[in-house]
Amino acid sequence: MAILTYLEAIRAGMSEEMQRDEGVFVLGEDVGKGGVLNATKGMRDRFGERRVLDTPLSESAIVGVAIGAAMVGMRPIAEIQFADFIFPATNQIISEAAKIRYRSNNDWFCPIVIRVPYGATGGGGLYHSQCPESVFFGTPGLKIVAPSTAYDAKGLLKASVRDDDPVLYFEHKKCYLYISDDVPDEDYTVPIGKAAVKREGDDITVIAYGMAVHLALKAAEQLEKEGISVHVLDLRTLHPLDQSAIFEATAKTGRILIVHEDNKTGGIGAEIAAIIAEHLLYQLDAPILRFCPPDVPAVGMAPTLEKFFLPNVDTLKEAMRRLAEM
Amino acid sequence: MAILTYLEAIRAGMSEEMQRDEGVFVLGEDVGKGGVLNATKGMRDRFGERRVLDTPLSESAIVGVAIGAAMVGMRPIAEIQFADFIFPATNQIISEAAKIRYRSNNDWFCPIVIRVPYGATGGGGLYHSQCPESVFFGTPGLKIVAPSTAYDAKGLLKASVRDDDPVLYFEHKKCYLYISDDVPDEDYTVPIGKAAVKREGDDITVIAYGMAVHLALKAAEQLEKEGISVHVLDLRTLHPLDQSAIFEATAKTGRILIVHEDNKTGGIGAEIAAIIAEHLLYQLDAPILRFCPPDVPAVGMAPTLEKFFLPNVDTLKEAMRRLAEM
Amino acid sequence: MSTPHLAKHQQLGLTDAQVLSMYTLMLTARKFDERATLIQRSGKTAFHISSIGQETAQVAAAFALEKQHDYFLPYYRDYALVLSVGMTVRELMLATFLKGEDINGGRQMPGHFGYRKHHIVTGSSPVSTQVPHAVGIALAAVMKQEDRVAFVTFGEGSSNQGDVHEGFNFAGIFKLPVIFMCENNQYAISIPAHRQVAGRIVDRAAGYGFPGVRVDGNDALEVYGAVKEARNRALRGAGPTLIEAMMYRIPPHSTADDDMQYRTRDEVEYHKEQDGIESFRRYLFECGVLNEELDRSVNEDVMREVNEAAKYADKAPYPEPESALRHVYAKDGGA
Amino acid sequence: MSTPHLAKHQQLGLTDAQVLSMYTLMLTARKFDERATLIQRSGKTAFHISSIGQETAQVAAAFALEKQHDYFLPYYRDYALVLSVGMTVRELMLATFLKGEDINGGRQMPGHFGYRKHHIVTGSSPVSTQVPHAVGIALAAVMKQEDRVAFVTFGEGSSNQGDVHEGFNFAGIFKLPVIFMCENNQYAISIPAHRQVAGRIVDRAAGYGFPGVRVDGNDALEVYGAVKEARNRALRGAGPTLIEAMMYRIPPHSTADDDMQYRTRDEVEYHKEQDGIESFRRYLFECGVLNEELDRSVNEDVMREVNEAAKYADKAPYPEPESALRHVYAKDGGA
Ligand SMILES: Cc1ncc(C[n+]2csc(CCOP(=O)(O)OP(=O)(O)O)c2C)c(N)n1
Ligand SMILES: Cc1ncc(C[n+]2csc(CCOP(=O)(O)OP(=O)(O)O)c2C)c(N)n1
Ligand SMILES: [Mg+2]
Ligand SMILES: [Mg+2]
Repeated sequence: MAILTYLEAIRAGMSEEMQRDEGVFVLGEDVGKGGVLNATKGMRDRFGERRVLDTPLSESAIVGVAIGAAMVGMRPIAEIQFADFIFPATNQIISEAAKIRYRSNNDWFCPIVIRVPYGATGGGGLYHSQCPESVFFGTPGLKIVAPSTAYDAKGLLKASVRDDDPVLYFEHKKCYLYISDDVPDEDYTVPIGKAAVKREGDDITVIAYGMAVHLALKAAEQLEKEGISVHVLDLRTLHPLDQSAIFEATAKTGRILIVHEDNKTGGIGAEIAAIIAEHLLYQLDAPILRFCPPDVPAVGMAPTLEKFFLPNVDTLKEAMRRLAEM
Repeated sequence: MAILTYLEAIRAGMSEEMQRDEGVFVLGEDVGKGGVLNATKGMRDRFGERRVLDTPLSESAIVGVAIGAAMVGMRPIAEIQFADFIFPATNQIISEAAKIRYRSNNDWFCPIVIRVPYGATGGGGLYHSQCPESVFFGTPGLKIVAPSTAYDAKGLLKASVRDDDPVLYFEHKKCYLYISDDVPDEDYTVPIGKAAVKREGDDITVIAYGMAVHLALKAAEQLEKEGISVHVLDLRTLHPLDQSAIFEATAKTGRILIVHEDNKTGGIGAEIAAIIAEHLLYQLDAPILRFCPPDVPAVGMAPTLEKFFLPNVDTLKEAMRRLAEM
Repeated sequence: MSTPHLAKHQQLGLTDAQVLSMYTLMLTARKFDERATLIQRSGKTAFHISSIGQETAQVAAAFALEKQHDYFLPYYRDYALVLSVGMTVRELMLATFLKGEDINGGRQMPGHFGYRKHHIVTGSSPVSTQVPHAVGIALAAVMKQEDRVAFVTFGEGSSNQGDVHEGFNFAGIFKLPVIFMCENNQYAISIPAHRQVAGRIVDRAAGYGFPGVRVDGNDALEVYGAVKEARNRALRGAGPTLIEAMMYRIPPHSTADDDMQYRTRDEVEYHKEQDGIESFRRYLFECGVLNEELDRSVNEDVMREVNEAAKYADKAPYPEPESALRHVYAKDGGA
Repeated sequence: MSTPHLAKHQQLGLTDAQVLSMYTLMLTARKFDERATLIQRSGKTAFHISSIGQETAQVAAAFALEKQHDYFLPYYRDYALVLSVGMTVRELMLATFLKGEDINGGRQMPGHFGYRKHHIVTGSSPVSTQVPHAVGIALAAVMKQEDRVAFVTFGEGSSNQGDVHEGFNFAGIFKLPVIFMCENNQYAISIPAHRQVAGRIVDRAAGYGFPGVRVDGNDALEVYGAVKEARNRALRGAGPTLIEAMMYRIPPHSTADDDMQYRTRDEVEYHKEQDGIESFRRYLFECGVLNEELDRSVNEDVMREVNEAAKYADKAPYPEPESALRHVYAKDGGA
């Protein structure tokens, strides 16, 4: 057991999987030198330039080539340099990866992992901060994970590599160095499709993923002093959603606040609210609230704009208080 | 006033706008001969091959070129041959069209219309039947419309062309010939952002768009004989949603069923359920239900598969009855 | 040094039995295709997309490759290709009729191939997505140090998708064992090639540092030679080749298309006369591989196979409705 | 017929005043860039992406085009280009400091240009999306029968995006008045061009039926001549031109990059010596347009402008927080 940063945990997950299975390899722009965000640092020295493959600047080809390799037995991990640049690969992800097993009636399948560094870190602006998970969320055939801790980052990375279907692995860039926790040296996986209760509480339930989980935990800690007891559920997997964990967490308090950094309309929070309103309406003691950035195209670069856009502990606490008092 | 098919209404809308404004032109694959679905039939003869422009087989270029032209004063209407083939253009739509006004601080803007023929017509299979609207729904900066009648088809087409922002115009292929109604000869528009009550009722409210509106109306008619009175709201615009119309329709009955042909998880129904659960929870007399195809990648081609996948009047009636009795 | 005693196909390393088999497969594809068109007209099926005019090049290419060893990434007109690498007419008919026994479970449009056993990689409708897949398969072959190539086809209209360019560049950089074959049938639905393709497709290869070869797609032996050479190049690590096979789409784009809206009957008739199957037949007669009697029996065999396949597929049951829920993910049991 | 009495720039139709102005703009861009780098190091700004080594070609290209008439679709290193077509150093500094008065309201990363008044079309980070836009602008010019060209730039790494290929083909078919200029600075972040680009970019033009020209991007007059010719071609309806301007990215990719991870100091030093500004300066001395005194005063003017701009922008206020809600759609007032 060691304390690793979230970023180290991702790297450890990739490295251990490459060690375990010859078929696993990493490809993407600048991954050889370690990637622009250091996720693959040192890996080329260890595994060689074939298995830590610098590709041309072509996201559609990165994903398309990964799909081809995966269909004949490899286990590619494709890195998209920033989540904002995943869109040129949309056709390969939605028309191809997601549908290969289904359309071929289980004759072919496509075990790729696409690593997608997302979210605002400060000073990233419109095109280095986006949260595009909702674009892919409504696509059956894909799995989507979004760890918030180093432990989950490694465990979900390994689970994603071993999964026989395409997984979008959303790693929040702000977590990279900001989040550290205990990560076992031994092999373990975190199952895809399972949420985790991060804090037990009785008054209100916060459902979140990625960086928002840490905001929620901090806010919860502070609100405890005000006598508000907060239950926090970390989704960990976005698709398929862990419905039973969501329902349990809902039933616990009857007051739900969903928090994410993606803009509100059409975000994953909408689906969570919808399944609660469908299945647990009578257990609700208050409207289902969502706390998310406003519906603008993306976060502005100037510090004032960014601060206004992003959720923070204070604004989140306010929303939580409001819900507790409803 | 004349009775037009939905398809004729779209064509009339385009033709009248081209007549009115020299800057309006149509571009896309095979649009010259009339398009593979006949939407632009006869228009090349009338407006010339420059303004009914056959493009190479490149969706990203079709949208990207339209964006360029729009930024310097043209009003392009780009046709995507089938909605299933919009994904290569995702980057141009989400990274560019949606963000041009915002990122330039209102210095530039992008008045394009992208026509997207979507939905199952029978025998289209996985890649000629999709409903990809949810992929674009969570993108501020875009507008999305989805008419269900010939009247709205023409009025919304004209409103889209005149709108100063990018509009995705989702036209349901099944409506093309199946739906006909009164369409004025005079110039009129249907405002973007306004839903329409299609039927007044007291027991349950159905919220739908596109073909699902017609299923709902038929089902409502039949249920009336069983003593169930159904209120039907046609969204017409998907983004921005007409919140006040949704809330009124909700308040009317307190029992909500959302119907769409896109698969359930992550669909537009989720957002509708979420805003109701946020703003009108206490007016609900029953859980918010969604009636949509199962979460599989797309509809299968064999008739048995298609029938199983698609909502129909009978299965919809069942869902409506269930809700009425809840 | 020329070997005057050998027929042209023998000089290329093809046996008499092989060229006869090539001829048989071309005919099989043609007859299947004609039948599928008739079946659609009769109302029994919703849709057919035809390969008539393209069989020669497809069969020739397949024979230059290794079945169940190389990987094949066909596009939707490649009936003759998939027949040549292992699919049966019955299987094609099951797909045409969308029956449950179809390898794709009746899910896909006809012409959307996929058959792992035969290394036929599953395809979709959005054009050209298969091109990067082929590059990825070639990359995997290099990584696993296997002596295989990936062979991928696409239409000339489809060559304009970004994925083709990205695939070319990727393959060019790593000198991957992939063969790109453009079946230039001169139309993309209603758009003639000159309004669809700026420049010549074959010339695009040079921009990626690998050879481009234009061949007469109606000349089986020319196509065979070009693909064979491309395969050799690929296997010796010299990288990809682009082959542009010139041909003509004889039928309308699909059964949903009326081609008289954008071309003339004369133009079509002219190209019908260039039919590659007919000229291959003449060649086989000339070099004594085929004669009237053998030809008749080949034709009869093919017709019998097509008849039986159509009858079988017609009678076969549709997929179970609930099967629509299966195989979204690895573990069975629905979405 | 040669005109031996005219200096090279005069033969090309450039006056002495114009080349002096070109030199001034190159220097301005260079000094702006050096200052912005220092400002970032001082911690006052988060990020800078530099154009050092690319100014010569950018200024030269701009001078071959018509300000506020032609359309400009720069990529993120085109400071010298946007200065040459009308932006001021103060405006660039306001963008660097992300201040409210910035034309983009402090929303965009530095280097993401856009200025309708100057026909500088708004750009984004995802590379190469501007290429089809340029084609669309050229199409609009043809439709409106206006004598304009669209001029678009992109890096050699970015040339591998599908959008570039789709844009080339589209422009090639309709012979549109667009000039594609690849600023080949030999790196895409850490990847050298030979591992990024199969073949040569300039050779790709032939595949789309239009000319490709490779020029020395450090030779202002060569670039000017090529762009001028491309513009003439475009305006007489002969279609697009691809210009590949060879240069070298002197600084790291951005202030977030450590280039010593993937190249050597020697390599960088070698290329510093090829600096196009320096050789243009020598040329101007040789033909008598510039002398030590004039050069000193030009340098002083430039430094003064940069100093004042930096001071002004540093003091200017950030955008109002709530302005984040504005301009999602046409009507004001938030999302
Ligand atoms: C991305 C995409 N856009 C549009 C279509 C619709 N479509 C199907 S076939 C076709 C023409 C293809 O032409 P070509 O590549 O020349 O192949 P051919 O049909 O001539 O064999 C088009 C536009 C599609 N399948 N995929
Ligand atoms: C679609 C997309 N993918 C990745 C990136 C990240 N990125 C920014 S610049 C760059 C390299 C660009 O290289 P090149 O085109 O040669 O331009 P240069 O920076 O050398 O001027 C990359 C990969 C991006 N901006 N857009
Ligand atoms: Mg074709
Ligand atoms: Mg570069």
